[in-house]
Amino acid sequence: MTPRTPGADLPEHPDFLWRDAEPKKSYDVVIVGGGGHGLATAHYLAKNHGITNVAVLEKGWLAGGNMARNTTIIRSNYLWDESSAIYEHSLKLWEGLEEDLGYPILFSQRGVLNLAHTLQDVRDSVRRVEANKLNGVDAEWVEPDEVRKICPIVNTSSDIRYPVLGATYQPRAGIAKHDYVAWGFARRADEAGIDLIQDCEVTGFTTDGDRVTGVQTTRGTIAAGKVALCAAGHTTTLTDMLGFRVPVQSHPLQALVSELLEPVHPTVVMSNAVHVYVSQAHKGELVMGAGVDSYNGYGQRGAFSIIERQMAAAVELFPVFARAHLLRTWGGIVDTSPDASPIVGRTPYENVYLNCGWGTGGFKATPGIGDCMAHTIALDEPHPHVAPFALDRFVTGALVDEHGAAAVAH
Amino acid sequence: MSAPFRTPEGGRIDRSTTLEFTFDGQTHTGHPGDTLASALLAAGRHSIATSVKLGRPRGVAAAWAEDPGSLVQIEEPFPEPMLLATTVELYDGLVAHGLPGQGRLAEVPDSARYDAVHHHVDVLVVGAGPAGLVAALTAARAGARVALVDEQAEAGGALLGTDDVLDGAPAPEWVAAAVAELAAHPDVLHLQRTTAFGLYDDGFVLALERRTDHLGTAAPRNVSRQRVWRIRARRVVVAAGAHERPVVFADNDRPGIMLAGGARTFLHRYGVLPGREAVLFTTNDSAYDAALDLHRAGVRVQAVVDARPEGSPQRRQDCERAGIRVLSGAVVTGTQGVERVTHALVAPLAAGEVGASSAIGCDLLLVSGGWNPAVHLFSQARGRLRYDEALGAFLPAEELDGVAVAGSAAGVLDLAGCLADGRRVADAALAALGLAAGEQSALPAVEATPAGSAPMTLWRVPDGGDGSTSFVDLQRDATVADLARATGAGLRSMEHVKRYTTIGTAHDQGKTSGVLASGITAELLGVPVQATGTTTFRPPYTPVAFAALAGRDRGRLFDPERVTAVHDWHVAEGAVFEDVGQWKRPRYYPRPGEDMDAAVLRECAATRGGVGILDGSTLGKIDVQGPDAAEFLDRLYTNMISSLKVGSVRYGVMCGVDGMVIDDGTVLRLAEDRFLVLTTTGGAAKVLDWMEEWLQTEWPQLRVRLASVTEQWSTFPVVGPRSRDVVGAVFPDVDVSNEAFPFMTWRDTALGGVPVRLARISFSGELAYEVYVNSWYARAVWERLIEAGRPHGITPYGTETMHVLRAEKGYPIIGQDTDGTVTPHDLGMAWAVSKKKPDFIGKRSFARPANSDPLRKQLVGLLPVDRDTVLPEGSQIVELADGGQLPPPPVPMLGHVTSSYRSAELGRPFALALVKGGRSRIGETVHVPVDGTLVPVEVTGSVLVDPEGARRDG
Amino acid sequence: MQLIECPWCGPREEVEFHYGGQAGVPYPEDPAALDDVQWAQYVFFRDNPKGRFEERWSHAAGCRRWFNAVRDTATYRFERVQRPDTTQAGTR
Amino acid sequence: MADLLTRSHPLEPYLTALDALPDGLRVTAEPFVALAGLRVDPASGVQLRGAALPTTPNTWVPAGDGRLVWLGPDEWLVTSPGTAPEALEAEVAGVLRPVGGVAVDVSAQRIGLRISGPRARQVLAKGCAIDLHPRVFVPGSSAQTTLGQAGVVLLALDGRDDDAEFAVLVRSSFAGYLATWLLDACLEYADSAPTS
Repeated sequence: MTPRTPGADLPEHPDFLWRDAEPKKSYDVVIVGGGGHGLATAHYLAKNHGITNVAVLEKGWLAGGNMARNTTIIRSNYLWDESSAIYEHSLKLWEGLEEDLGYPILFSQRGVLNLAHTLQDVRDSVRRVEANKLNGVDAEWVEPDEVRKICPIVNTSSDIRYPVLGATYQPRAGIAKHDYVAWGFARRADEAGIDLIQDCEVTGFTTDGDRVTGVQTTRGTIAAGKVALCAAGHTTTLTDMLGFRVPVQSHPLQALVSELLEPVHPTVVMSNAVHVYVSQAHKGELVMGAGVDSYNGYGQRGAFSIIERQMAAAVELFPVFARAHLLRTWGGIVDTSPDASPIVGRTPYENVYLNCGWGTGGFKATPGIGDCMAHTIALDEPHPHVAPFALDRFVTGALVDEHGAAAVAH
Repeated sequence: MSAPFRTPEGGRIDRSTTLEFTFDGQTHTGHPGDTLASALLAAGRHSIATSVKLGRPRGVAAAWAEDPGSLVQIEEPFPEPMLLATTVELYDGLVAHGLPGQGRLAEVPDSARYDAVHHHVDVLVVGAGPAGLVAALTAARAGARVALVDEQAEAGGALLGTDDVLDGAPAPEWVAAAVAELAAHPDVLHLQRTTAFGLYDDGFVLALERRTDHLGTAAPRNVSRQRVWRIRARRVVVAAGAHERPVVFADNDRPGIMLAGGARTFLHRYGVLPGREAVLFTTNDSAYDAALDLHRAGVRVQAVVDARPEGSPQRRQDCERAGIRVLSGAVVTGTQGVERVTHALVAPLAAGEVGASSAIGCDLLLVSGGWNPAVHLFSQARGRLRYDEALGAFLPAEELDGVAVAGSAAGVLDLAGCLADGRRVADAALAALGLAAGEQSALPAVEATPAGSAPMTLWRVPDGGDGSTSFVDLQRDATVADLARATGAGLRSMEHVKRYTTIGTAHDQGKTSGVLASGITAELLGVPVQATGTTTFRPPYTPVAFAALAGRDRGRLFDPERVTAVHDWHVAEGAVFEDVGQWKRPRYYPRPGEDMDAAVLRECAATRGGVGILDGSTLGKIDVQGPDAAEFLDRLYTNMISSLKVGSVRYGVMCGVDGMVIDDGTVLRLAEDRFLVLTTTGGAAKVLDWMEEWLQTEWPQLRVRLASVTEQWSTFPVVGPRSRDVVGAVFPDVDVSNEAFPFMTWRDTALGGVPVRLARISFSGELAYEVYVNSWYARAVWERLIEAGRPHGITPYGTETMHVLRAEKGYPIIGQDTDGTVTPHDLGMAWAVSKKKPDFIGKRSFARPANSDPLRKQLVGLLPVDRDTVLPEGSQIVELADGGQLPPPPVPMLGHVTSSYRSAELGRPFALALVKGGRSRIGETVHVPVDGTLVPVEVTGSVLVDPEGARRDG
Repeated sequence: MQLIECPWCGPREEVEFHYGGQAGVPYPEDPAALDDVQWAQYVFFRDNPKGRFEERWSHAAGCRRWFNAVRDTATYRFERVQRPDTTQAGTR
Repeated sequence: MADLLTRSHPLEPYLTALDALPDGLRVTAEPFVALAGLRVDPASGVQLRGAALPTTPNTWVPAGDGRLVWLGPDEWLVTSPGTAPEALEAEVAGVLRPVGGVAVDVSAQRIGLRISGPRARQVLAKGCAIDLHPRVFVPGSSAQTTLGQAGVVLLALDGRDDDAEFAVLVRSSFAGYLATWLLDACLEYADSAPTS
């Protein structure tokens, strides 16, 4: 028998993950949404605040939404202080997460390159790097020859349509195995006695004045002391039931994967101008994200023209990818906000807490927002890291606009 | 080199030609019509690859894309990772080897060409098997526009692997006639080697045509290697056939273990004996044909092992007549052999209990657990599936609008039924299209399938152990034991089980393993298979090369290059270009030995000291006409446009509804009811769309018409104290004096009968004239200006110098000095925000609390105290803690450097920056970290050159 | 990849169109009369239903005309498209 | 300075290569053609250069020495090889002003290409998503759509199966891109394989 191909298999999952729980009559905290954010919130409620009379309601299968569909890029090199603070908080938790969860989440700090292709890209990149440094986030500006050293397969020649003029590089950034992360949180929450309730869709809320007293579901009404909304792209479906508005729009976001390949891509590369972001996951497959479809959509699918454009960009930037094969494409539902920043914190209901609007940034925020949401729910006051992302910023105009300057999505 | 397992005759290969190829370093031969797999089997080689986790030998287990076993790496003529030997057509010079799980990418770029073609049809038929051919013929005869695509090298589908007789002749003859008839219809597109890999909305099907792969080294280089067909069909007929389903048992992964239908195909299509001594393990009648055909071909069939208690009385007779032993109510419980199966372990199965097993020697173990209709495309199109108990398979559960499934893909498993179903589905499609059926000949007569016994659904044979060698997904080395662990871990959803075990995630995306996993999981959970269901089918049906999807959009064609009418002149003058959006703009014109700094200092000095010229043709230009044009522009610009006089020019700023600056530019009033609006280069399309959106959707009552004239008018700013001399010389009919032609006015003139417009607009603070001319004449006028400028040392300059000159005057570049969070007030342009107008886009947002925050960032100038450091653009600005040190992170930031240059005029570097409360800090010293050192800089006003504006009139 | 029916040009590929979000959100008569909350509603808040949605589209790569559509955001199916001049109000 | 200014065509650098295209396909640059964009209420019923404005979407009609092309419900393009750009705008504006319409000289905004020959449809189909079938995109048809990644106005001039002829109008700044695209799309018809 020939030896195993290095990296071609993954660590075993534990023998037991979670109970397929039946809903109880009542919980201190009901978390709507059994994705990464909901499960992480549950974990930190138990771990940091000893709150375990908690239910996580999932309308489908646990972590089957964006958590199962994203490209797992983890980084904290965001422009604005508020953004880098929450993402860096999250990155620090990622760095200890494998131990915390006792689960091989395959967090691989292989670094992320954000390529610059125009002079304005370069200005924006340097601006972001300098801000990152002052905020204590590891980041550097690297010239094309350094880009080639970090990732030799990037086409850094000057004769392509949009030559690489340099890149920002965050060494501590990387990727993790999304299912493993979700299941790690789920298992810990389950161990703490938290009920993870699947195939349980929320159909309405029972309210008393400015308090929510219960959550109506396809598996009966569940009384709730506090309610956390962690439903990403489906958030407005819930807030519509509650009768308040949240400025998020749900769009399809597609991703794709290749067959297993010998290691060629040692890091993570993202390019906005040429629009491609790609890493080579642990088994050897290339994992790539495509662009967001322009229209609102809950179909978990998008236009193939976006994939085709994505492939053109990939082959342009990585000529060696030419004969790699597209194995599978899929789509998620991203909840985009007007300033490309999340919306977290209080709602018009005093015991309902909101967490949405992460757009394409949700996965990397998972531990950080889980911790901050748990704090916000337990202490009934927004965690300092999420305070700037309150709903009322759209009224005051104090946005955290990551569109223009950050110029980096995903 | 020999091919001992090649039959003496038969098969659809061209024995008159011999092809040579190399596999795992060994040279073999084959013939045109072979696949890599059939040629290797002919050479007696079954073991192809080693499995990804366990390193177990794996062989050819099927004859086409459903094969989970024969993963290979192509090395020559060009490296390509992970293909199935069963789908690689053989060609001379092919070099390949078996894969241990991971493919290898070529280190060198792929020089092959790829492209795409759009095609429109009434009826698209996917699959040229019996059902598909009949459907295509039926539609073609009705005069419909038809496309027929099939993934294999030749039409026929399942018929290529049988000895069926149609209309009294061998199947291939009927297929050939059908193909010939289709070819005679002008509106029929028939593509072989073309895989429909994705079915999307509104009858949109993507199909990959492999055009030259089979030619190997002989492939012409100017023809695309692969082509993506983008087919729009009013009706889609999916006749993609069915995949035979294995039965899981211990050590079911050994080379020599093959799906029964696959073995039959190797015999009939490729003239290959997959072995000498065979055992057949089946749960249904169809597989008996394989045993009998192989028997006739000289293979000793040791036994037919039929899991059904009664087996199949009818087929048993056929076997006994041929002297083949049939064991009913028996199963294969395991196998022996390493590189090749040597024995099948056979035991009786009664009431779910497996008895004692005995070994039967064999080098070929045929397996058939029934058939899985290829519902992939139907499912991709969001078609719901239902589990069919009788077939033990998932079938389309609904009619999809515009998509019909025919033949074995719909669960019809006999030839006569498939032919009839093809006709039925095509008739329905024609009816839906309102097309008359036309002349239709009768369906071919076929021998009725003998009455048989119902199939039995058997997912796996209990192996008495933990199932750790009972493979469900060979490509992932995933076993029954893994499924048991997954359900034991508490998982109930098939999606979770798939992720836990990785079943169905490999190269074949679960073509053989998917339904097995559902069935076995249902067993383990004690629920109906319908309840577990399948995981979602996703495009592509089979893997597609990245480059094939990139198509023609590579290299220079990746994204359009937009150029001005004078581009070739810039190239000839050695300009260095900058990408601005899709435009190529000259950035600077280096002279021999000059770097950018030197060139830009020279260009700046020459322009402020004499005269320079810029190709400003990329500026967006919009013709705005109509009685309400002025009113319209008043609503969009922050300042008043309606008060502008005909013949005059005004600078204007545009904001979004959120009050943030989105664009700026000058507006020329050409007439009472006509304006020429200039936008930034990057903003041209956005601004026109912005204007159209408001006009059409919000103010349709306004009588205003918009038109882009960006390319119509080439624009050349002639800038500097000597510009008057140059412009006056070229346009003698114009009085260029300040009195006759004051600042911010325009004049029309002509040159050689060609209308030319001149405008006194300055983006540098210098005396300047912008020359507008129909782009037909742009090159000529540009050269006239250069010629007339020579005596004054006219210097062409690029975007870099333009940026320096405007920055010295504090003029912002939208998108560089702004980032979508900046208001006109932040830019110090309160003067450009009308107090008179009741409203304009963005005005209301100025009144929000955050807009009156004293700490808003404002545009100011920065002067490095050392008079030497050029602050990198993007640098952050900080205040020092007491003691002159940076406080520990997070360090509060005051803002950032938006523009920074070395100024020839000032003899020192300077910068523009957005700084919190910046205007109130003028005179203060703040600091900018640059490469680890803190550079002290003085905050100044944003206008650093000629603040009193003395130069603009020359 | 859908075919979208331009009310003028007929069915065209999805890529030829520009999405304009929710329809029927007119620019306020008198923005100055709105308080910050009301103004924010106009600037930033739009419906985001799963299912039937009245939207604005523009045939950007064709006749460049804006039109209204009713589309299901779950299935992406267009129920109907409509020329703005057949609606009384503006199509925002 | 009465001497005439020379005109330069964006496709000049590509003409030799386009001339060398293999049989079955001809791509030629149209000479300098005056173009005017016009916007007017379709109900105005104006006649222009002897023709009524075509109100059927995606059509064009002959008008004078050129064409009238439908671009939108109240938008048309008028072409004239034999009129000076500014003269064409003035002429059309003269007709439209009384009925509240406007005209804009866009002569240099777009340039024209002729694509003809038995392979013309095949080549266009490589970059154009609309149905060019001779029974669908018949002579007199027009379409504003995309060819490759360039926005174009496509006109069917001659519908003969064996020898179709199309006119393509493209923004001048995209002309080089489109020519490069066409040359690339035609490469497979070259007899000798180039060393790419």
